[in-house]
Amino acid sequence: QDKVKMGLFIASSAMPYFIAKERGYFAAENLDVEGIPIANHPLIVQALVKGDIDTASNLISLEGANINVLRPGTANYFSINCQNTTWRLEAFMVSAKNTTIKTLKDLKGQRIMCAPGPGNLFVAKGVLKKIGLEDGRDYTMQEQQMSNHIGAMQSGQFEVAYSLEPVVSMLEHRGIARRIESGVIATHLLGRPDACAVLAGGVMSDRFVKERPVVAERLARAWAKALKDGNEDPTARDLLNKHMNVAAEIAQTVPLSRYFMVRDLTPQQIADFQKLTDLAVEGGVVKSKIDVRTFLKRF
Amino acid sequence: MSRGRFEAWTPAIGAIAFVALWWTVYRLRLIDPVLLPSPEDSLRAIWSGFVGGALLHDFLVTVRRTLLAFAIAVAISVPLGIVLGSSPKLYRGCEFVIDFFRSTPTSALFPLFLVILGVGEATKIAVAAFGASLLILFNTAYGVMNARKTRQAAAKAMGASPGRVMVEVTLLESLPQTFVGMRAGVSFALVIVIVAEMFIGSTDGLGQRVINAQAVFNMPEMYATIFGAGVLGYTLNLLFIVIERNFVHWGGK
Amino acid sequence: MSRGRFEAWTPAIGAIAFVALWWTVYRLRLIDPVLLPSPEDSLRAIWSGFVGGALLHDFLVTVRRTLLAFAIAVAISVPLGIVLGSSPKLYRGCEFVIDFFRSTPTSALFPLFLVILGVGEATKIAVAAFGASLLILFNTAYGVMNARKTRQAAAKAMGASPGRVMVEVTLLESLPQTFVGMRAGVSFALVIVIVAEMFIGSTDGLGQRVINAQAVFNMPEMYATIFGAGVLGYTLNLLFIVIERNFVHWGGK
Amino acid sequence: MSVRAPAAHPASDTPAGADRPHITIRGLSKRFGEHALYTDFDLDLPKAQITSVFGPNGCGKSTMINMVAGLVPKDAGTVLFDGKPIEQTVIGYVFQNYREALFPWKRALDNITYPLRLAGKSSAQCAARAEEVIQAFDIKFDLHRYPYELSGGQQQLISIMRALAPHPEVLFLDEPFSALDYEMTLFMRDKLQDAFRATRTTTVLVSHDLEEAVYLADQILLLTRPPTRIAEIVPFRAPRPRHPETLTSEDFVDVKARCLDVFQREVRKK
Amino acid sequence: MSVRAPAAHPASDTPAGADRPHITIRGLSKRFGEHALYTDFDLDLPKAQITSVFGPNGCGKSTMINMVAGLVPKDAGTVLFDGKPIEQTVIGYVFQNYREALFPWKRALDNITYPLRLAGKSSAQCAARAEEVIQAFDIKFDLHRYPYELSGGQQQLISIMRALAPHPEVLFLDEPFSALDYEMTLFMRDKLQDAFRATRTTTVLVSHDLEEAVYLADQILLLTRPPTRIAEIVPFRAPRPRHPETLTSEDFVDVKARCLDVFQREVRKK
Ligand SMILES: Nc1ncnc2c1ncn2[C@@H]1O[C@H](COP(=O)(O)OP(=O)(O)OP(=O)(O)O)[C@@H](O)[C@H]1O
Ligand SMILES: Nc1ncnc2c1ncn2[C@@H]1O[C@H](COP(=O)(O)OP(=O)(O)OP(=O)(O)O)[C@@H](O)[C@H]1O
Ligand SMILES: [Mg+2]
Ligand SMILES: [Mg+2]
Repeated sequence: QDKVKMGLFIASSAMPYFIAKERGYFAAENLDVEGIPIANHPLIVQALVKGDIDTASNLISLEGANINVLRPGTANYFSINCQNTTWRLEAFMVSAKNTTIKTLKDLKGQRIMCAPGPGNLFVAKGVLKKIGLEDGRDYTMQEQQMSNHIGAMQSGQFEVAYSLEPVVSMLEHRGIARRIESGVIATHLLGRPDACAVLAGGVMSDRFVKERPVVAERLARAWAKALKDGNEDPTARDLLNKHMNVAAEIAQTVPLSRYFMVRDLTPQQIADFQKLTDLAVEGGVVKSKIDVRTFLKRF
Repeated sequence: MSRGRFEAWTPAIGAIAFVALWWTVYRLRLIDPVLLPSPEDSLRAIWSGFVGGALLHDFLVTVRRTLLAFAIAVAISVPLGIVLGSSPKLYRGCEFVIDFFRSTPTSALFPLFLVILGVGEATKIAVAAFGASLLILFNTAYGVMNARKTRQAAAKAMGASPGRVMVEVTLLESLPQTFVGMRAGVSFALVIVIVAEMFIGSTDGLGQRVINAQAVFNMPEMYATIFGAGVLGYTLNLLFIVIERNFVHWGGK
Repeated sequence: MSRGRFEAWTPAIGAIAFVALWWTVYRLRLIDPVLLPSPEDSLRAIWSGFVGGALLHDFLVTVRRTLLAFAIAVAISVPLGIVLGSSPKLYRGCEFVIDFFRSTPTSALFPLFLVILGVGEATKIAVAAFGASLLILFNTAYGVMNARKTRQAAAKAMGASPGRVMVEVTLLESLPQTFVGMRAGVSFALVIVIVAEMFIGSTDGLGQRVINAQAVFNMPEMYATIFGAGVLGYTLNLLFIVIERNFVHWGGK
Repeated sequence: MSVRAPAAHPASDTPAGADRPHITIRGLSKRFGEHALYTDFDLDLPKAQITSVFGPNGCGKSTMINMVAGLVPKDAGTVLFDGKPIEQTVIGYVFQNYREALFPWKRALDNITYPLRLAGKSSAQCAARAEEVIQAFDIKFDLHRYPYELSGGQQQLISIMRALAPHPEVLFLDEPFSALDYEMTLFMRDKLQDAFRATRTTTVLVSHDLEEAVYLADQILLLTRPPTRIAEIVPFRAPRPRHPETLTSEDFVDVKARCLDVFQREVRKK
Repeated sequence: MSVRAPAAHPASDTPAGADRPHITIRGLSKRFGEHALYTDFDLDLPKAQITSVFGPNGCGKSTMINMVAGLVPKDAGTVLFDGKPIEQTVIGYVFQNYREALFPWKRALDNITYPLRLAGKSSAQCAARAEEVIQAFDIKFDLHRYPYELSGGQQQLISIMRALAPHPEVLFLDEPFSALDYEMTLFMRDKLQDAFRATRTTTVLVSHDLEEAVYLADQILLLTRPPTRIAEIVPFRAPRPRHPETLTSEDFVDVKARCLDVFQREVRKK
């Protein structure tokens, strides 16, 4: 068996790893894949650069783009998680007690809590800007760790949030908040409700691909099987609560992103990815312009 | 109840008062019960966690890491602290580095440690050992610097070599302060191990448990785990209190 | 160079050695330069940050929070430490709570603080004050417990009220240790403020800067900010060293 | 200038209120571990007199005056000063370990005035009284130094001056001259006597110098080895002021011989 | 049993190698702040003799022997022991503040044997030597207590025993009897003399008791007030062993009077 080290960011987007592991897809390819949980994306990038891991199951695309600008070839995406209004991974939420806010336009004058990190802030602000609301003038926004979203909403410290799954589902499920609009990146930033907003994907380091091309290929094959299950087999959801910190109460209903192997992406989807990356460059969260195709790897 | 018995119980008073306060806050609904569960629920979560074995396992993993990190820290920084403390000039030279790292959040240094040590088990232990070292070093060195010099002079007069003076006099002279440092150090090692388990990523340990419980908004479980960490910290400290009370009998005399 | 001048420079030696080590590691490419930038790049980032004003602003915000938190911590915990230290029995009673919270990662307590104090500025300061308090309290109480009792007896014999004995003798007697506690405390307050800025929603401060720099993988900026935090911590400590050297002249005599 | 109190009893050279007890000790008990030091110990210390305490090392002299002054907890027993508890009494105390009893954070001068400040005196009053004491003791070294910058004898002097500064009602002196030089010891004895004549402060003096103990005392309290009891109380009624010549007086020689006798009998007892 | 060294010089009652210097002090200087304590101070301390140092409080006795023993840094000057530096010399030292010089973490007995352990003696040897010293000093109190559980005098005794235990080549005693009781002081003087007769250890004794200083000394070093110089070195050649009768011998009275004279002249100088 060939040993492969895979960095995991423990969230529902790491699902393919657990599917492949539990269902023996790795073993079938004679791979011994060790999943190493790493608690934040910059550390995953670091581990890739240093070679502590060969691959990662779900690296945020923003981080990927950034490191590829700095050091081309560090993070090659071989699978992509798409989200949009169907595959709804993010949403603007409003406290259940509030009855006046119905659409994004009603957010004028609100204090908004936002998922943490410059990427999320940039997206949330960008969406509201498209609606015609200006940060500082029409609303204020503050980032909060995801783990605080439920508490802050429940205790009334914030009425409005730009939040991510599975917190969004949890807020709804517990009746703490309701959705104003989801899939806002696709709708407002990319311009189409069915656009592919790439937030994360599976990556391999250049070194891994170059030094062990066959292993990489076998990994991709196992991965493709896992993606298929993730997309089509509802029983895969059983793994969510078991491994990925998704509360049991919502594990069966929480929306998941749609997984694509890079080879299956349509030109439109690649263009969507490019557009989002370009916007991020404009927004200052990706250092400089980069062609996403330079770090997309087909198997 | 005899007086001796009563004294043995004083340490428990704090714990009881603490749980009582928690319970009162809960009862009076001062904080939304969804956010702060009742002590009963948390204790029940502890109980079932220990019986089920999952919490027990995480607990033991964290204990192991903490003790390892602490042992490394003591082995390095007590001798170093004594040497540095014996020469205030030398200490002033190193002070920048010590204070610098004491004042930088360990979580901000995780990237650096990961770069040096990789993502394995070693990093968590090393980073905790590093943090604890600084505290112990700092306290030991100060203990030595503030210790009265007469006894060191006495040993020197009796012909003790500098090494023996350090071990047999300076060390003991500074021991009350060194104990303060070690207690601060063991708590800090525990804190960093947990933080590392939370922020570096881990498959086990109390820190990972806290963050998982938090992610699924299982508040009883989260507080149960935090409570477990706190009790563990207190127990480790208790060990030192007992050692200190039996060993440093001359403090304040 | 005169000897006096040389002595004034010793503290800088540590800093210089530290930067030299960094530079060497960088030069020898022991660590991928993408992960560990050169000191020059980081210092340039500091410089441009200060000149551009953004870093300066964040720096000042963090300083303000730290000092506020520290002031609150000292005001609460020095008197309390003296009172508790004067009565070891009382201290044993509270020890559980002190050691408990000292051993729980502050970041794990953020949710609790957020629930109680909300997401505003107050939380960051309160949580840092809380953490620093425990350290100062612990050190002060130990300083009092380990202080020789003759001087307190002397003051008592002269008819000093218990209050005056505490303020005019016990406090001073335990001052060397209290200073150790305050120095540990100010560093810790800084650490927690930064961590809070990292993890509790914040729009400014060094912590937020670190995490943002990290998120966009801007390593020079990140290390520049961490370096800024470390230097800030050292400077705060330096203040205490100077005060201590001028004030606690009797330490070790 | 003398160490005379501004508002003291009229000086008189016969003991005023002689033998009227000032300090009454009843049923005092103290043990350390299994060793009983004092068991049910009774003692009266007369007002306006100097009582010298003389006894072998480790017999419990320091412990006794520490307990009387309320500095060491008693296992049992009561101590009253003119019927009042210690808290209501102004005392002066010179510790046997004078080094550890001075405040190293205060200059020598401020150490001396500390009890005056405690009594609420103004800076001017403190300075005046300090000047008085300094003059009385003819101090020549720099009082603006810190205690740890002084020699052993100098520290002991400061300690004595601090005890005398606030015009105490009762004065406890635990081997107060042990570190003083030859000349200074003689000088201090006389100064102490002067101060006593002026103020008639009830004084308890622990001394290992029998000559000194007798020379200064109105009565000498002789203690046994532990378990400690009173071996004898020997009065010495020579008129004050006493002079070096007193040392050769018949009375003095007698009393001293008597004390030595009792002491040696007690010390050599099995 | 005596405090005799197993392998010492043959006991003799005339100073062996008299006046041959053992300790040579040259050009010693020490200042504290602006105060110069010693400037270019020279002194020879003869081998196998007891030198008593006598001088007013604060004249620098403790500082001098501290510097000689290498415990306090000299500003300038050299001190040699038979031509060797201090590091190669076994010394015994009794500190003026004996309380702070004992190790509170060791029991009294272990304090006494500590220098023996330093010299690499076995437990049995330590125990034997300790027993010897205990017998010699006729100690009756419990040596298994910690120093802080002992009275002042008891602590001082331990301190003296510790200094004598390793058969030092040079013995420094800084007011070693200041806390001892009457009987014990007399007893210890004689014990010290016995030990000296047996081993001829070069001894430097600081004492404020002139009688004691002369009684024990082969020569008395009289110091002036600071800036400190040698006022005079007075020899006292009475044969050893000296007895209480020595105190009344003509020679003794003369020497004592001479010392007192010089001392008082120096002390009273401006
Ligand atoms: N650390 C110091 N700083 C300043 N002055 C000092 C210091 N130590 C000692 N002195 C001064 O030096 C002088 C000599 O002190 P030393 O202790 O040697 O005197 P001594 O002869 O032993 O007196 P005593 O008989 O009282 O013990 C004193 O006047 C003292 O004030
Ligand atoms: N903390 C303690 N623990 C145990 N024993 C003690 C303690 N303090 C004092 N003792 C014992 O009590 C006895 C009396 O001590 P104390 O100091 O009162 O004697 P003293 O009469 O003042 O002697 P000295 O003349 O030597 O100063 C001594 O035998 C001593 O060993
Ligand atoms: Mg005593
Ligand atoms: Mg001296």
